[in-house]
Amino acid sequence: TDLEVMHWWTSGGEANAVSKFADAWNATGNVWVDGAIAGGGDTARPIMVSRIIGGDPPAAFQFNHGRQAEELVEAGLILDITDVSEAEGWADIITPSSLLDSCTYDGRVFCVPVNIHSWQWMWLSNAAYENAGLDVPTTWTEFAASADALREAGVVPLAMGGQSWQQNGAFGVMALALAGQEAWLAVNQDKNAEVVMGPEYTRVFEAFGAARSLSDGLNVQDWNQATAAVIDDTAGAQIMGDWAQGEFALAGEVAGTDYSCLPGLGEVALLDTGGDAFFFPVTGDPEIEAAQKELAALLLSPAVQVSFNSAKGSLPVRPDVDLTTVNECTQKGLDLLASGAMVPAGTQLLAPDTVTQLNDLMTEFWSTPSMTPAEVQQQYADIIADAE
Amino acid sequence: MAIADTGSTDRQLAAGARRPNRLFKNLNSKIAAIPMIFVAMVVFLGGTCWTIFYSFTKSGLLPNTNFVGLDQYERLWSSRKWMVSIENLGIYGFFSLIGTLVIGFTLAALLDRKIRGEGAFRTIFLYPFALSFIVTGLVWQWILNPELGLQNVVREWGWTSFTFDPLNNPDIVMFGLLIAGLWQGTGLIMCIMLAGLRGIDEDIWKAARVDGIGTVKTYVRIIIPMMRPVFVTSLVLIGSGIVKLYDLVVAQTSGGPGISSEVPAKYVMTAMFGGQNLGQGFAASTMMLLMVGIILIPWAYLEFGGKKRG
Amino acid sequence: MSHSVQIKSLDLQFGAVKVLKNLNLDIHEGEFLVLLGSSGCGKSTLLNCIAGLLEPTDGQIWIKGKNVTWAEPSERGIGMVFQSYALYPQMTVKGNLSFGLKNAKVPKAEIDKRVARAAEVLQIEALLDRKPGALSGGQRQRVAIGRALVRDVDVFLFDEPLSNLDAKLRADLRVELKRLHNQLENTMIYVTHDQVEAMTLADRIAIMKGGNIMQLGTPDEIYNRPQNIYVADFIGSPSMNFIEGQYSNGVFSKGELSLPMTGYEYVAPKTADRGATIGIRPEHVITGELVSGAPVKVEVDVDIVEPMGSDTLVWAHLAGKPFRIRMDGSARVSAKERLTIGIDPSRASLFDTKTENRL
Amino acid sequence: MSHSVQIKSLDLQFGAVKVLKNLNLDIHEGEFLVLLGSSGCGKSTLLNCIAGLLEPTDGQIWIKGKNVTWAEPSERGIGMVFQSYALYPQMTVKGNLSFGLKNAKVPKAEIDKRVARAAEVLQIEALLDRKPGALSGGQRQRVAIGRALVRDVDVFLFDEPLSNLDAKLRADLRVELKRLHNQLENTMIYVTHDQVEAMTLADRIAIMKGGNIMQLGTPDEIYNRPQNIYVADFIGSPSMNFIEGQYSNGVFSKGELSLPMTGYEYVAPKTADRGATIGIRPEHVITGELVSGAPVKVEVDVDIVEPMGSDTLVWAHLAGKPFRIRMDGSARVSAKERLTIGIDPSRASLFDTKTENRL
Amino acid sequence: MTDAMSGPRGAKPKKALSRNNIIVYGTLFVVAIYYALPLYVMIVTSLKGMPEIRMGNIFAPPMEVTFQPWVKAWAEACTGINCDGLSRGFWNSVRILIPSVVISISVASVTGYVLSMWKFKGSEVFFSMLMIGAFIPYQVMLYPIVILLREAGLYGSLSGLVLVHLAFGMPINTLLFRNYFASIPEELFKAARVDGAGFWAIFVKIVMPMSLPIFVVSMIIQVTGIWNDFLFGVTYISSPDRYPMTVQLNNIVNSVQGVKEYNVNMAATLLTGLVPLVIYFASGKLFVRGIAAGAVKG
Ligand SMILES: Nc1ncnc2c1ncn2[C@@H]1O[C@H](COP(=O)(O)OP(=O)(O)OP(=O)(O)O)[C@@H](O)[C@H]1O
Ligand SMILES: Nc1ncnc2c1ncn2[C@@H]1O[C@H](COP(=O)(O)OP(=O)(O)OP(=O)(O)O)[C@@H](O)[C@H]1O
Ligand SMILES: [Mg+2]
Ligand SMILES: [Mg+2]
Repeated sequence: TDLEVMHWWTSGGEANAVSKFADAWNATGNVWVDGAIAGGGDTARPIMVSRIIGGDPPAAFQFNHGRQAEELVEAGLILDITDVSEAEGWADIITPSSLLDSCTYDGRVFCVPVNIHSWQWMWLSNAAYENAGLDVPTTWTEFAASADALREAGVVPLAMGGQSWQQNGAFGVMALALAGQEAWLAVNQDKNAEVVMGPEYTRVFEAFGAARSLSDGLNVQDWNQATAAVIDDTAGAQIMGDWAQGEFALAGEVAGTDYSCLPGLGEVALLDTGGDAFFFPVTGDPEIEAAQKELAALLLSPAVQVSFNSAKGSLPVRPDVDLTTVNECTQKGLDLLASGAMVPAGTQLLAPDTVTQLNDLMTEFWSTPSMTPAEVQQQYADIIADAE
Repeated sequence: MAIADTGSTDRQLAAGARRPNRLFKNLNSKIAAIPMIFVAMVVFLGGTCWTIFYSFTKSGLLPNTNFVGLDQYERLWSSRKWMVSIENLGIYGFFSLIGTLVIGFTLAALLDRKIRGEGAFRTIFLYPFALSFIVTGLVWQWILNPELGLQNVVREWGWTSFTFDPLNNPDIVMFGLLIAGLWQGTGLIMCIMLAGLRGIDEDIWKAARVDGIGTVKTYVRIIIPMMRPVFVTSLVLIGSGIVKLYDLVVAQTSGGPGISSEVPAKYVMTAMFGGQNLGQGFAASTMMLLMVGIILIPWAYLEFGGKKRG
Repeated sequence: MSHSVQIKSLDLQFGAVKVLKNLNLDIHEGEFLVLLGSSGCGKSTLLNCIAGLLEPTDGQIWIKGKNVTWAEPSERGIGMVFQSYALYPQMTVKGNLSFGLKNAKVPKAEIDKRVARAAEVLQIEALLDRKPGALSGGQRQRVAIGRALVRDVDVFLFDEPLSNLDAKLRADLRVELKRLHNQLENTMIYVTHDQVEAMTLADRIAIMKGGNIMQLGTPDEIYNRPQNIYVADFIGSPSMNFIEGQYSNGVFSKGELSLPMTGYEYVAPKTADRGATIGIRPEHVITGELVSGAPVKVEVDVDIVEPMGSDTLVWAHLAGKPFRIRMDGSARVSAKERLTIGIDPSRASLFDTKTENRL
Repeated sequence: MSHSVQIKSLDLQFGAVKVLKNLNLDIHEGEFLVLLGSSGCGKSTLLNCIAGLLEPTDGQIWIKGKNVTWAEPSERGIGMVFQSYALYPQMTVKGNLSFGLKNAKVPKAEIDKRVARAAEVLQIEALLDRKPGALSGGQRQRVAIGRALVRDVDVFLFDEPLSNLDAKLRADLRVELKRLHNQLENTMIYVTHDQVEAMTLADRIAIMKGGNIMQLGTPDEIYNRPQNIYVADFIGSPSMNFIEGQYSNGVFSKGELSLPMTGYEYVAPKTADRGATIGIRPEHVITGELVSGAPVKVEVDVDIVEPMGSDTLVWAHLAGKPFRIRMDGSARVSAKERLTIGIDPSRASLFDTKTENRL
Repeated sequence: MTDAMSGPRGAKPKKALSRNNIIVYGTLFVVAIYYALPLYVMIVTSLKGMPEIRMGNIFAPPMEVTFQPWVKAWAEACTGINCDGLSRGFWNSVRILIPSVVISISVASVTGYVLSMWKFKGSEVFFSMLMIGAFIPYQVMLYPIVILLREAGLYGSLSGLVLVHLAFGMPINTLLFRNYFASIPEELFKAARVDGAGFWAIFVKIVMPMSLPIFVVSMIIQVTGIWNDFLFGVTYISSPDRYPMTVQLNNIVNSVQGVKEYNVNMAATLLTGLVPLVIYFASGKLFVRGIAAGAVKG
């Protein structure tokens, strides 16, 4: 059966990863019709939603799981795949279980989490530090201390893309790393605005304010252009999720020798476990429905999980697969997962509306040198107070 | 004398004695107007009402009827981004309106001076209109890129302190957009102005020369006031373009740096599809419509209402 | 004589403006009727009503004995020629002529025959394949007439068909139209505001003013026996001289001027004394050698002399009012001179000053 | 009489087209000169050259004794009135009048004085605050004249200032222009293709054809003694009757027709025998009771009779050619009739058929 | 007379480059450079290899001309896992363009015809609403139209898309047609009615043949708008193998795969813009004429 799958994975590493799904699906005698829309979720989402409410949905589509699809599920537009989940025993194999939880609404399963992505990484260029005669930092504190020296060597210490989600994402990483798990959960999970104003977060905002000046001199928009700056050693480091590794891999760089990675900024070794999930709209066509369920199962099959996640640079959602060829960084991630050092991802905790507001706030702060950390802290607190 | 041999037979004159039903009078034209009526009533009016209606709800990813009164508007007007968007639209709108009119008119006036190669110049000025905003934004983003574009080239020529980097400077980023926007839009206005100039009685020019009035002064004091209808058409075109400003921003700056080049249409899009908060997007759209209305209604009153009395 | 077009108490309003007011008009079979009036008096409106291009507010229109008030223009048996000719620019002359017939689904052979015949009548055979853009004004006008001709209509309607042309061509085409009417013998209704056209072409003239007909009569009647001051003033160029005064006992008087109206034909057999206005046409003023034989002699002061080649127009004063006199082109008069003129009361017109109607 | 405007061997080409060809013209101080000619003969072009709006290809233009060939229009001391008036629509009448002065930095008090004076002369005081859109055609024309008037110029140039108006208004404004000229005594150069205007207004008329002046003379000379067939044909409405024939020994003959030219003033004292064309104006044909006294009597066949109110135009045949006769409006003639007319050779014009020049 | 003819005569001698001319042509040339520059940059960049681009000067002509970027843009550039460049979208765009342009022009012209020659009570009211609609941002209408189309059962089909283009092209096109038709003499219309032509016959046989310029203008505006449209095409056409060329362009331009391949982006951009550009360059004078009649009057 032909199944059309919509997603916004169009960068080099991402596209490579999608093709693993496609190949696997095609190998079952079905046809993967690729509906890629470039430009990120904001471009692709209205198109997907239009098609769903327009009554002509794709067979499957990518969303960040968590709360983005809540309403579609409530409106009965998404196929219930609890039967597949039960048949395949997802409840047992999916780790961490919070991933399946975010696909579960009122006890029914509506989506397939396909990978684990964690924001909590900093990527550093070994060559940039070597050329400047410095040691590669192992914590954020070290990194901040060495920044001036790096700057003198003509290297931009911190690479940061111009899009708001990158800046807000980086802030989230710093918050978890510098304020600690407890404060972070109080803010993101319990929406406790007082904590935002508290001393732990004050430190985070100050550090973020300091980081702002570290990125002067590099004007790029896209995250992978920022990554490219780290790859070609014109920038020292980037705070970016593990998907950045796909770019390093594509450029032929080797973890540990060409670049280093610091989960949790080397401060608090915790990973948030966000990720991508596929949803299957209700079509009313039994044949398609069967195929949708078949695809759902396929996406989680061990072989597909391995090939997909190695290409994407993300972690598989099942621990029972053998990633033979993992590099140093991936191994660090796997170890952390195995040790249970995890928190849910921000997208699972905050409504998209709140995320958008935070994105706007953080990007404004990032590009407005006159805005002080104290101001942004107050506004951050306001948004958290309003969040639901 | 008869031109026809076969007498003009009976011409169904009986029908002529009865007054036909009002409703069926002009029936064809009423049928032909159905698309217009449909678009006006259902799409534009209906869509607008729909949008306004749902702006009072707490619609998220999907429209729902969970009414929250004016909450969405309160939130809207307390949002920094919205204020920045409005301000940006104001700046862009003002300069784009003035710029387009001035450049369009100046070019038209220059072309109207019986110059050689008018066709070539006209084509050059007009072609950008054929390109989409995506393309326009991309090209100008690139030309204004400090590492690759204009700034870099000028520095290579030896002026090493030359700085022209509007897209990364929040203070002047709107002007970076303006450069591209004007590039794309002035050609059409120039064409309209040119047509308007061609329509002006040549005797007016002669009269002005006999009166000893200089060329520039003749344009400013006599010709421009005479081209009122042309300016009205241009204003409608430019104005509707300004309100809809979106693609160019997305392609050229994505609203950055920071939120310094956000515009209302983009706010709407982000709220609706990024934030999955349709209600907020609808509230923002309603405000946009309201602003258009505030500008448009007095104008329409002057244009159409005034005429009937005059 | 049978009726061709009958207009019965026709009313027409545009919004609140009444343009035609209870208008009645009977046009005879084969008659050449000219509607004459100043701009905006409703001539075109009336013509458009007859053609069916405007719908009357009230009243009826009958053509050839049938009530066509609500009929389509093409069903009324009328043809219309417009001021700008309104030829279809993208069609050849032939296309223009045959368009109406094609619409009426006349067979092809018949169309060709009729077009050929009309082209012959109008002498435009050689032009059939040209487009209107390549025709001169006169040729265009003939094509426009041809368009009505092929359709074999009962009534021709003309809306100022000559006013776009220059003086010379206008004179030529006027003659040609007259010839055509003699030949076709159709009813023709012709709108103009040029009195020369009206006088030369018409069997009868209807003078319109503000949506009403002021006088309907032959050119001779209109010129020599205008029914009211409006018509008297409107017809004739230079226009009639009017002097307001007093009528009593067969004598018109104003100040020193006293004119016994001997030979004047009164409309009512006996006319009572009243305020009256006398009208004298500049060309009816007797000058030169003939003055000696004139019934009444008067002296006037000459103000300006306008030599016009064939004639000389003299602006003078009589009874304190400007007074125009048309003299022969060879007459030698100069400004400031005192001139003796003769007046023939039988060629003058006398009006009641209040009602403005002819006495 | 001193020269006001002198044109010396003026040439003007548009691209390859010669529009004015070695044109010479002397205009006297205070003269009212009319340039008359058919459309496209170069009248406007010549006027624009004088105004400085077109640059001649060769030759000179002198105004008031100064060579202004290269001067700017505003420096020539000329004022111009255009066919479309070219009033500035967004300014009031006052603004229109004062705009040129303001531009020349004339002091405010002086401007007001001049505007007031011009408004008085033209009787437009009440209109000063209106915009041109709210004026009638005649009022607009006065404002256009006023624009030249305030600038206190030596020479007024008019380019068909009346041709957009209707007949009645045209007649009134003609008189007014004449009055204005008498009052101001400026030089006026006036372009028209309407001969009635030319005849009534001009001190002298220059008849143009194809960029040349065909005849320059007073209206009387132009009308009565046209220098060539072109002028003879051009002037007069209905136009002159021409009969081509033979001249020998003081007698013009064509077929049976034989006209001894007694009383005719030859241009050259003695005129040799040659092919000749005789021209007789329709209004110079003697009819009615006066025929008996005519020098030559001829019989013609009447074709069509056009009654025009004041006159009657009769279309007849003479020597096989159409022959127009203008008769009195009261004359009673009917088609197909045979009519005896008289011809006065002293009022006819005789031309050499080959050179087309007057004999 | 000889001495009288001394002094200035004939045409004023003109300096070949008078001050005025320098200003006029100077301004025009400078402005023309501003307008032409982006096109120039697009073309030269699309002919360069990536190494040369990285070296810097975007205005320098290519040292080594390569058509590889064009080939890649047309046939090889990847979006997701499809690596067939723009070629896939081209014919889709054509397939979307033709019916949309034809139908929206037909409808707009007929509407303009009604508004100028067959006015009826209320027609102007609808027209005013249409004109106000011109100011509504498209984004606002996205969902209401989805719902409308769904209710009409047209969602995802070509006819649905045509309807959307029809609606959004209607205000400006109707305005142009209405103004143009208003300049056709009323007498022509009357003559045709006397000749027995009805509503449609007058339109097809009299009005249309006289209105070539405005049809050209409208066509250009519609072709440009519809060809360049991304949002509607991708939102209301529901199958990826029917996505228009602009979607592919967006994908190529926005799919950053490592370093931005500017040359491929430029080639893709040029390829996408080719259709409207060609139409523009070809129509030249007619466009101005049509604009003259359609925009200035009224
Ligand atoms: N469509 C209309 N709406 C309103 N008033 C109109 C309309 N058409 C004509 N009128 C008015 O009706 C009156 C008569 O107009 P009409 O065209 O019949 O005059 P006319 O005698 O033909 O004048 P003209 O000699 O200038 O052609 C005029 O006052 C005019 O303003
Ligand atoms: N700018 C121009 N370029 C080329 N030829 C021109 C130009 N202006 C006028 N002509 C030609 O010069 C000739 C004279 O034109 P001009 O306008 O002087 O005629 P006119 O006597 O004023 O005619 P009208 O009575 O129609 O105004 C015409 O044949 C015209 O075609
Ligand atoms: Mg009329
Ligand atoms: Mg002229």
